[in-house]
Amino acid sequence: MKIKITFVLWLAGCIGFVQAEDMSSALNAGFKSINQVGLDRLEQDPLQAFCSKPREESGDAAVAAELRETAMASVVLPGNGDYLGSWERGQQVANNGKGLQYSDNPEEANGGNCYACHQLDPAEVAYGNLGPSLTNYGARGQSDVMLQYTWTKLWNTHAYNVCSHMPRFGAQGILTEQQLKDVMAFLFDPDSPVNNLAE
Amino acid sequence: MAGKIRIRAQLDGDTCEVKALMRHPMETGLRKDQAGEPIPANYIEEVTVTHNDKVVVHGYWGAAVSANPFLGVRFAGGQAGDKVTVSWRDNTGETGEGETTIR
Amino acid sequence: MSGSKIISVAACLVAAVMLTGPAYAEEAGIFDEYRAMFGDDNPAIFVIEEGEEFWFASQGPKQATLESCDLGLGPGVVDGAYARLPRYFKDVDRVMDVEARLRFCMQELQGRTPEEVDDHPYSLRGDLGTEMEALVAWLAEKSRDLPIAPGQEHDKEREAYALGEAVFYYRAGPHDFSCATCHGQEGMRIRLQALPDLTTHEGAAVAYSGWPAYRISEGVVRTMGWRMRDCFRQQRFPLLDMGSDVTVALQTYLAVTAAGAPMAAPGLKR
Amino acid sequence: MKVEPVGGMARRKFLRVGALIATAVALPAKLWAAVTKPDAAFAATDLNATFAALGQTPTESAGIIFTTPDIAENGAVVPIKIEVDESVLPGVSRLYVMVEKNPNPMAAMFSVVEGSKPYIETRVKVAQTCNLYAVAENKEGFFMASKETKVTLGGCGG
Repeated sequence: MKIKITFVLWLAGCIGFVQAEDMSSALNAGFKSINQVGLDRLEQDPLQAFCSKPREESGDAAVAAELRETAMASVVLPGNGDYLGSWERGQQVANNGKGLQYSDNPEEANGGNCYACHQLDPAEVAYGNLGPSLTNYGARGQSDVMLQYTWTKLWNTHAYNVCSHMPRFGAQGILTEQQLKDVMAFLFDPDSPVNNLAE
Repeated sequence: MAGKIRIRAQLDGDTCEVKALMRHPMETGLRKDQAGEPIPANYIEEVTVTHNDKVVVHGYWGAAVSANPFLGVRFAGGQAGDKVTVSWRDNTGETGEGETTIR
Repeated sequence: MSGSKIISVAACLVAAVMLTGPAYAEEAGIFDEYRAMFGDDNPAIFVIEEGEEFWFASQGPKQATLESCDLGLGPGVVDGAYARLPRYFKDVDRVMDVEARLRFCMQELQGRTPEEVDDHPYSLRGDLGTEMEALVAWLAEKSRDLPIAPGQEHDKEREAYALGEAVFYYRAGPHDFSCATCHGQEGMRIRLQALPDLTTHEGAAVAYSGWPAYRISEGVVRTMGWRMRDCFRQQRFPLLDMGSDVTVALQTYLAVTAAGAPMAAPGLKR
Repeated sequence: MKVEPVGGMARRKFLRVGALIATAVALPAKLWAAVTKPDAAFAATDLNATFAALGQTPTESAGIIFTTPDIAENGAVVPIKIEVDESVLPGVSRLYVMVEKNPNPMAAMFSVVEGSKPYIETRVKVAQTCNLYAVAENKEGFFMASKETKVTLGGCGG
């Protein structure tokens, strides 16, 4: 699906417009499909289109609310109500930055690359800061409400923050349900190094 | 552009400081290219630094020395204008040599 | 090593290879000690020389050199040309960056096919470098210390800026990433890698002035065009085409934001 | 599925590994005959085997001043510097660099001819966080200094 959007850009005292059609044709001419990655990746869904404005511009509040609702409705909770898998496997998912790049083998499991943006195990020094620190996440509570909230953030973070930078790990099929459970365990399990403050 | 070496040789009191940068891939033989084919081992195995044609430091290297290798050595007795050379031979038999004068 | 010695060593290097300034000019922090140990020794010096050799090498069906290539300051003028790119070129009626222009000159002057020129512009694993990387390194060296001054007078140059900014914020793909996801805020990093905020002059200046750069993790010189291609790979986009309007537009957006800052390439990067 | 190289399957035609390196000068097959390469030490796959191949496990010495970064931005290139305090450790004729967890720990060996300083600066590959060793040899035997260098995961992880 293609969304008609207009970018309003100020430049040197005059207004430049990049029409959606111009944008689309420039992108389609500027990229080549390669391996498993086709030009369909360049098409935006309504949420991506809404969240592609320069940062000083905010979008329409009613549209934002609608997109949040759509995001919330997309969330699929684990069938058996069991949120927690293996923290050891979750740790691997958090460390793995591969998946869905044209340089990746599509037969291998995708990673979550959590460390790119978040601090988790306090012993790992190579963590990014685009997202908040999640060290000692388990201490935030282990209630069903907390589990469901965290699952929702992982599945489709836009349910809470419409233009969050975080990928929609569930909604976009980046991680499997089992991988999400494993990441949940990495966050919540008292034995997980995320919750090990001895360091 | 073959087997190039950049050499600087400078006096610091009675010590000559030699710094050399060599153009070489230093392939371990353990890597694969993007098509999955192994990239053959290709690394400098032997390096010699000479001062006026006399060996001052000699090295044997494995593939763990980094690509485009850097080597810094020091020796005594050099004079401004003296000749300093650095030469290498890799595991495939290729060689490279560079020369400079002490500043 | 004493300070005066560092200066004299550097002066010696300037004379020898015209390479000035600290080779490793990036954000400070946890890797300061590591970076300081590199001193002034940047293997890019080999690549710069190779680029010069390529410029004067007769190649292609016409067995011609690139000596009469017009990079915007007139045929054959290389001094300062890189810092003035991207810019509008009347002969093709479009804005070009350095790679787009070199690709054009290789075809026009040397008679080489687009297939050959585009075959493998950036090093693959196991390569020591490519012709494109070497030429770009040499041309950047010829603009060292000169202010970044891309064209913004022609309508097409301004359109390129506007397109570049729009692409910069364009979120797409399975991960919903845009350039701005990582490069739109100050003080951010991925793992331990500092991310310049490319929406500010300071951030754009650091980023734009330092490419092309010798990348120690790969042992080759990488260009700004490659940097953008590899960012898009990690954004989960398809393959960014070298010299395409999107690449040129993004480089224009970045160069205009960085305008006035001195070029400091080829640098040394992770 | 086989992942294709970026830029197509066409074989690299320029500056390929080895292609750049033409034989510019005719040098003898060996550059220096005075010391033979300790092949067994270079082929050893762990540190103890490397020491064994050299004939002795080195003893710690404060006479070796070994500089490596505490944390490296990239394991492909880790700068190292070995200096020897000759008042503590005189007559050093050989220096060795070892990286504990590399497939072959021995990275380099240097013979220092009399009149040269027991001083080496170079850059080595470090496969993972581990100890690096600087070993010095004189008539008394083998001595060492070690230091850990942490190798971090870089960039976007992909």
